Amino acid sequence: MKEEQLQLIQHDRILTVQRDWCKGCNLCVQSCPAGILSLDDGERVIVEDISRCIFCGVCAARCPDFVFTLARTAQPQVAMGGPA
Amino acid sequence: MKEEQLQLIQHDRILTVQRDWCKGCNLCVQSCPAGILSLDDGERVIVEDISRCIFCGVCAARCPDFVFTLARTAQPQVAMGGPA
Amino acid sequence: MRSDPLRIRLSGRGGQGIILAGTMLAEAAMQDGLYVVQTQSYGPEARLGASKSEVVVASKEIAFPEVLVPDLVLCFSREAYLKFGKQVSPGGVVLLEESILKDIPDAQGQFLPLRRTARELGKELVLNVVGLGALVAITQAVSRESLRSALRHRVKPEFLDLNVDALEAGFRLGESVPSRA
Amino acid sequence: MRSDPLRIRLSGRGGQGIILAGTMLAEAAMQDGLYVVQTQSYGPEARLGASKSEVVVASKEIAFPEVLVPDLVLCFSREAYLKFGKQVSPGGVVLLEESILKDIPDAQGQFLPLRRTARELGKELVLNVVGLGALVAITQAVSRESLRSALRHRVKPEFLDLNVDALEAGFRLGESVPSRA
Amino acid sequence: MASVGQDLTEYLRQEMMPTVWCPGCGHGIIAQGIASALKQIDADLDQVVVVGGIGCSGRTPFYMNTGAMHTTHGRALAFATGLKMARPSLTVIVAMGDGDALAIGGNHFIHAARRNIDLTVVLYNNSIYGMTGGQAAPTTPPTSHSTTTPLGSIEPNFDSTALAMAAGATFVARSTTFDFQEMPQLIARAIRHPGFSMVEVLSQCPTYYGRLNRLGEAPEMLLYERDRTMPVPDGPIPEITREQLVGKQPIGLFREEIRPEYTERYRELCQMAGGTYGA
Amino acid sequence: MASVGQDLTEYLRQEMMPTVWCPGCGHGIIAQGIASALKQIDADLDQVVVVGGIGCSGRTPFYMNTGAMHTTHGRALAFATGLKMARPSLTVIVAMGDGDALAIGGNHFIHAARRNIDLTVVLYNNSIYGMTGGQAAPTTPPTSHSTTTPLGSIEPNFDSTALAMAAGATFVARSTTFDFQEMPQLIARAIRHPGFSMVEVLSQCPTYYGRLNRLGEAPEMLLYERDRTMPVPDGPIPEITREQLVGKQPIGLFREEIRPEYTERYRELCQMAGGTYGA
Amino acid sequence: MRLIQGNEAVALGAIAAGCDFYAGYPITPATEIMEQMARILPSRGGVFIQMEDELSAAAAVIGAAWGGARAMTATSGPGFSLMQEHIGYAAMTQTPCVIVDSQRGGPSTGLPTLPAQGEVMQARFGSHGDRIAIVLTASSVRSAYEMTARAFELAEIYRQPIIVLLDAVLSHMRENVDLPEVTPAVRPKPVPGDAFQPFGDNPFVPFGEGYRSVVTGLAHDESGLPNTAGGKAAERMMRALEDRLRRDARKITHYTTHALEGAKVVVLSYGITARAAREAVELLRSRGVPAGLLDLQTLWPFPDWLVQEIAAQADAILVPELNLGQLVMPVQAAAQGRCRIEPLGRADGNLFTPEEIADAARSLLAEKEGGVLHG
Amino acid sequence: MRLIQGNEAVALGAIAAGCDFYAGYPITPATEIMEQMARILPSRGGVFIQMEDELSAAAAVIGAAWGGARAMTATSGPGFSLMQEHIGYAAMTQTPCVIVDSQRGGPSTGLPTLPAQGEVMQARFGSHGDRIAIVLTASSVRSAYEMTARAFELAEIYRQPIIVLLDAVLSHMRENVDLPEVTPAVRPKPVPGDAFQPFGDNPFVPFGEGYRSVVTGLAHDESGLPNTAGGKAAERMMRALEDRLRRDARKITHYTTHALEGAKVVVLSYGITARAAREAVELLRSRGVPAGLLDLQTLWPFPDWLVQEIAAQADAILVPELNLGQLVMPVQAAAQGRCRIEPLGRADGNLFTPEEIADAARSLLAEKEGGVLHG
Ligand SMILES: Cc1ncc(C[n+]2csc(CCOP(=O)(O)OP(=O)(O)O)c2C)c(N)n1
Ligand SMILES: Cc1ncc(C[n+]2csc(CCOP(=O)(O)OP(=O)(O)O)c2C)c(N)n1
Ligand code: SF4
Ligand code: SF4
Ligand code: SF4
Ligand code: SF4
Ligand code: SF4
Ligand code: SF4
Ligand SMILES: [Mg+2]
Ligand SMILES: [Mg+2]
Repeated sequence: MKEEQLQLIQHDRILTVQRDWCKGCNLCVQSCPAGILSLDDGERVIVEDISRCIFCGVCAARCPDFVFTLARTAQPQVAMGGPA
Repeated sequence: MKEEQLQLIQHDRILTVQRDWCKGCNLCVQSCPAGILSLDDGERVIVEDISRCIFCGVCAARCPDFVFTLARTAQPQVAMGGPA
Repeated sequence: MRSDPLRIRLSGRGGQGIILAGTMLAEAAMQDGLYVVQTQSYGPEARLGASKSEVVVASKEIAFPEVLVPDLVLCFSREAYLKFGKQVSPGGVVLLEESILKDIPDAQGQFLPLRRTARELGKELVLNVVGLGALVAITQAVSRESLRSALRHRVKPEFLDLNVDALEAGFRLGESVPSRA
Repeated sequence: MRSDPLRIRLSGRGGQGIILAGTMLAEAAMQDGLYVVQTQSYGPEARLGASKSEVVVASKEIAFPEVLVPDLVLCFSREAYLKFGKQVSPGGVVLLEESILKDIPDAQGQFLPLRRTARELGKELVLNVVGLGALVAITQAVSRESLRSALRHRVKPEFLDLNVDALEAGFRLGESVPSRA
Repeated sequence: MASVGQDLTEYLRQEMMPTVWCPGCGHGIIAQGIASALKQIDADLDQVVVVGGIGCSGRTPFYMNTGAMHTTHGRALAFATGLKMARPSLTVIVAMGDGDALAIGGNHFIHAARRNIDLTVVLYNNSIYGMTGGQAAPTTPPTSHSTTTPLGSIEPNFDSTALAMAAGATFVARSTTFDFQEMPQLIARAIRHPGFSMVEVLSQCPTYYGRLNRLGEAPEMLLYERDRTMPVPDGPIPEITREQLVGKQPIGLFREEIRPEYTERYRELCQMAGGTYGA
Repeated sequence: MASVGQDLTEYLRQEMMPTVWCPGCGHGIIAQGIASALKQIDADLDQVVVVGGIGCSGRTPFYMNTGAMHTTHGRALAFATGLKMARPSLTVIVAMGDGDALAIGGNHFIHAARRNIDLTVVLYNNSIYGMTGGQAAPTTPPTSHSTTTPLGSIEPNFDSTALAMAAGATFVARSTTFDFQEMPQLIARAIRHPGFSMVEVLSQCPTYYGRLNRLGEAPEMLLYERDRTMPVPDGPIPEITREQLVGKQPIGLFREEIRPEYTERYRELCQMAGGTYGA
Repeated sequence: MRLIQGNEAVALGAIAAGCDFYAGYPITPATEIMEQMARILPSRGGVFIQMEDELSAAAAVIGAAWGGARAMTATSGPGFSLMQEHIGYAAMTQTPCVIVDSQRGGPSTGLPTLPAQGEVMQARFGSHGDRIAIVLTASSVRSAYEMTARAFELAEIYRQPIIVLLDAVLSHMRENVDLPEVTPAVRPKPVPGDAFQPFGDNPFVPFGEGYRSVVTGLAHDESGLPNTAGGKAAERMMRALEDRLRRDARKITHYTTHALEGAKVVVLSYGITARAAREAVELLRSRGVPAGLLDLQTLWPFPDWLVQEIAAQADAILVPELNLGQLVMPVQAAAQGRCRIEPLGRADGNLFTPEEIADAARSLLAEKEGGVLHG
Repeated sequence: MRLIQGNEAVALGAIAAGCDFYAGYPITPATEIMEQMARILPSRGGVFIQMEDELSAAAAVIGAAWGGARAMTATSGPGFSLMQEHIGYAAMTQTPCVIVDSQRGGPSTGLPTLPAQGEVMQARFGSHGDRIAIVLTASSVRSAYEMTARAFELAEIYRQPIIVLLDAVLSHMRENVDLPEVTPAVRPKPVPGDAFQPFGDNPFVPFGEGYRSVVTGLAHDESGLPNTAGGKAAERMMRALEDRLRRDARKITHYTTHALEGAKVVVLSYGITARAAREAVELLRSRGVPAGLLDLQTLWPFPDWLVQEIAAQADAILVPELNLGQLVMPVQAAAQGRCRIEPLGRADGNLFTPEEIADAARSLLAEKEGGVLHG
């Protein structure tokens, strides 16, 4: 998952990751409660295992570079009971 | 008593009045507890009756123009029991 | 007008209303249909010591605005006389408040009891208007009617009566002077 | 020296120690008895994007201080290559950190595993010193002894050993390059 | 959590990204806080102007998808005062650095506070001059290192909230970049507040303050922020609480008072004079 | 009475008399207060410099028989800071107007206070700009008239003592020209105080503030001063006392604290660095 | 016909030209402009605000302009020095606004109540970096009114801060004048589309009118955004303005002449000094000396072309100024040796008298005739 | 031989010249001067203080000078604008001190990290009123050291604020240099008697040394006291200084020349631009073009006499500057049409390359030869 911008969708949530704005500061990495973020060789964030994402938005709130956007889809997907 | 600078001596006190610095603001006139100060025709302070002066120094303290100086003489005159 | 341009200098202590007097004189000249420029000394001296206000009146546009040698001088105070009252154009008029004579016995000019007159009217503050009236009566620098109207224009309503009285008293004072120019 | 004056450009991202590398190179040149001028790009770009440090070395006084067309270029990052790595004088040398090739497959120059070498030494921070060593080994821009002494002069004592190792590693890396100029 | 579902895309000027800020700089978190606050109050972005001073913090306006004014060092509040007076319907937010607001700009700071004009200052306090490379600021704590205090600072530092209150500010709060939920909320409340409002946000400058004072990288600095602050209940801090702080900086809302706002007073003045203001 | 026997002749620069001040201006009373304070502390006049800003108050240095520095509008404290740092053995007194110190000079005021540098500010507060002819100052109370607030001021005014304390001043007092005994004593204590000290003196400007606000001539204005103030005991003003003030301004000594003084700290810094300062 | 003071004329000229915002800080001899504005503006719903200093006054004016106001401030020497940073900012951000400087004796606090012309070069070069300056002056109460109004018009046309220089005498002088009607410049209200560029040769759109401009003192291009090419773009825009001003030279150069025809010695003067100069020229002509007057109301951009025309005709140009010699430098540069240029400076707080100027002018011709012309 | 940066050289030059007081406020590209001073001064018992802004930095420097210090500050464009009021104050109060301005792209925030020469005229005319300015500049690290030291010396000799202009490239550039020895100027310690006059052509006596001076920015006479004749006295003292500087012109005008002999086109340059100019001249000479270089280190008082000497010999003078054309004006004024003067300006943050200057110079000669010389 090393595209410049990627979108991770689950339930009614979309996590957009604008990777090319990432500066590799590690703030999200150290804050993600699911521990699924890390930096790649080029010091840019990668989401290691989206299935473990709890869509808590901490990464977005902690990132100084607007890399993450957590939004709801207009049309929620079938409820999957993921953690809110 | 209309000289430019005059000196009034009593006991060990000297009251010097630098009349040409006076601007006629009336502050001393209205503050003198003995009521012996007033302004002349040219709006400058005059001491009407030095014998009634109690050498309290209020005129000096109130005058914004350094007109009055109250000092002790080096050699006090014979004690006359004037008010201190 | 005595000369064209006519150069007038009013002088006195700060607080004696010199600038207002100059302004009224200028306004009167304007109402007489003349060109006029009024200037003034300004600053700390305007409070203390001698200050002045100058008016140049002319029938054509006035270039240089200040008065180098005045045709008419009015002095309200000793300091003003010493600083400004000693220079006048040939045939010019110097008008002095009489008390200056007490301080400077050899002062040269026409002496008038301006302050006394003002006091008699109840407020020494109108000294400037008394002086203006006298000046105009003696020199016909501007018309009396214009000066009256300038006074109405520049003076606060509550003080108008007092000032009109002062002006007329000034006129009378000026008329009483024999050597009327 | 390969040419006189010799114009060298070091470039990379902010934080990659470009300016310090330029300074050490300049100091080494000075110890070699040459005239030297070092300049740098500065400012927000120095933090982000590509920044550069330039060194001109000559046997006589140097007038114009900047490098218009370099004889030697060293690039540590992709952006640096794109901005600064594409221009070199005829016969000039372009030295590139190998990872640039991954991003820009058609990049032109000598590729060296500078970062990998630095990492293997334990701290990627010494990338600049590794690069400097390689550059000097390949181009003989300055003498190795002078460079060693410049390093001792500019590096904090606690990091000296690490940096000396990095420099020697850089020398070796440069030596390993066949097309040694 | 507050942030969930927050899409700030339209609040950010996409074409200016990435920012010039260093990796891990707290300023981006504050800028995000402002964007988030604008969203919380559902601002009409055409009627918002973000005014910045000069400094890393001063770059904020470039990243906001609002009107943007990047002014001169220290004077942002004076520009903002003119702007607000000329068009009182605008929402004006002023992003200033600690040096910007409290060193060169200290006078405009206290005067804007005194007037109680409806501006919102977000004070990016990273205890240092970032933009110029790590010199001491009036917020640099005693003994701290900077490039101009190589042996440690010998100057006491300002408490901007105390200063703002003494000068007359009617909304005064402090938060940190660690407190990512409270901080945007405080900014939103500050914007809504009719009068001069200030939210000081303690921010990390890993590049200079962090490095020169060996506080680690951004993640460690966030924890440092957490540990050197203590939330206090809304309102003036009672003496007892103050004692309990034991050297920690209080965070929270220290004052929220309604007093006549300046453009409102000016409107009344015009009315008195027969004019119509701000129509 | 304190004034008896006070011959201030040698403290005054005779050749500059009479002053430029208007009849009845309170500034002369304050200047006399400074002279009297210098006498009280038996100052070596060769080692005293009185620094003034621009304004009627700023003329004070001309009348003091000490070193005299008449600087620029608002910046007197910055000049004084340089002077004191360069020669810490000097006693430096800074005479500033309310506009001077708190409008254009507000920043230097709070920064000098923050540093706690051993300067003594005597703040001549006549609630107006005297020198330029009666414009509003940051001390002009709301609804007061001035030539720039012809319908009455709509701005809140500063409390300079609150500002000084928030900024870090260690000696803060207020007096009036009515209080001719306390005022010089406070100034003397302020000069003796090792650190930044400020004595605000409420002063009358009969020419502008008095006239525009129909407060009468100088003698009436002195009584007005008496009536709008209330002495309070030394130290911080307790909340209860504050309530008893009912709109009156407290006068007295509000803070007197010993904290490390700036030139002293600088001396220590030099020592640390191996240098000898202020020898 | 009204008797009004120079400073009052400035206020009235501004109001007539649509000024609805004044921010200032008092200073002699400009204060009355501010006091007038404090009286006038609230009654018209305009803004009057007294700021904490001149730095903030200039800043507030620029802020207000971006809030849509026609904004001005007025000051004098010390305050003018303090405004320089922001005058540069206004230039860089293409902000229309007007700054009046009533000159008093300097340097420093100097002679606060006396006239001078010491800011002629500062008005052009006083801010750091380089900018294009438009600077007007006036020698009468009427022209103080007109030039202030004109400054507002030029501010709109060129989107620049326009400076009006007065002096202590003119500021406080009263003359009887008929004030001409002035129509405020119409500001176009474009509806900015996506391709709209807020800077360069484009109309000015304040905040709150539908376009979210980015305003910065950093070098930027027409979009307003600073970028690495900002330097080139900024220079390009400045040069474009310079060109435009050069093309408009005859429209923006305000001046009056007197007796220029056949004049062998020309007094080039401006501001209050031009009044003495005019009397001097009349004096000289009345004595048969072929003297003429050029009274400049536009000082910058400096009208080289006018000087060149005169230098081609006259033997000498005398430049009397209430300073140590300032405008004489561009005059010399423009004349390029084609005629003798003589400075005449004074900086003691007094005006030149007509005689002094006449004497200096006559002696220039006398030297020429006596063959002692030092090129 | 040491490798040092321009800003470091300034600091070292100042220290060598006896500087024991620095007050400043950080700003790119001057900051390192301050940082150096923060490191050096405490260890020598000198004072380093970071002030709240540039206004106060300049004020503190002046205050310190009156406390007996050899004081300096350094800044860049925006800060230099803010210091103007106090530079005027220092001039009026005859306060010896040194102000360094490292020029970056302007106007306004401009191009904070790129070089410019936009303050050449501001250094002369930037403060209100009129003053006499002494302004030095440098084109190498060594001369940055020397000119800073020289500035301290001139400050003592003339009791004036001395300005040193650098630029962003020179400030940050490193060169290997041998720093010459400098002996701090000796300050006479007069024992002021009753008749002592603290101003005018008299020695400087700081506070605390037995004389209670009155220092004021108001116009004053030699006694320091402001009075009604202050205007005349102030002008008299300024003119006396002007005369003294004119007499000392050859002592205070620092410059270097290159290949001037027989040069038909002369590049008149200064600061960082002079380095490209030198290379350009070498290039031209190597191609047989008779070009020469005048590299000025003293910009003000402007050395008219030098320009006149060159104008008498050359066909054309080219004035390349990193601004829109500033120093070219005094050059034109001095040359008085005796040879062609051509400005060459740029304000985009880049240096001129040697080729650009060479091309411009050559084309001047070419035009001349082609007979298209426009006087
Ligand atoms: C008048 C002026 N002086 C100095 C500067 C240089 N300068 C730019 S930003 C800055 C300080 C930045 O510190 P701060 O305000 O704390 O913002 P930060 O960068 O830390 O966010 C300084 C001194 C300037 N641009 N203008
Ligand atoms: C930079 C600058 N701005 C404005 C002025 C004009 N000015 C002189 S004194 C003064 C205010 C005086 O008021 P204050 O400080 O209260 O002193 P006061 O005269 O009332 O004692 C002003 C605005 C100036 N000299 N310099
Ligand atoms: S939303 Fe929460 S769990 Fe998902 S990546 Fe971000 S921080 Fe980790
Ligand atoms: S917090 Fe943002 S910038 Fe930092 S590593 Fe994560 S994504 Fe990258
Ligand atoms: S000393 Fe006292 S009694 Fe005597 S004149 Fe003065 S005030 Fe009056
Ligand atoms: S108080 Fe002083 S100035 Fe006022 S009337 Fe008395 S003597 Fe005169
Ligand atoms: S220097 Fe500090 S404040 Fe500036 S962007 Fe970098 S981390 Fe942030
Ligand atoms: S104007 Fe006011 S403050 Fe100034 S001298 Fe007169 S009374 Fe005093
Ligand atoms: Mg900061
Ligand atoms: Mg006051």
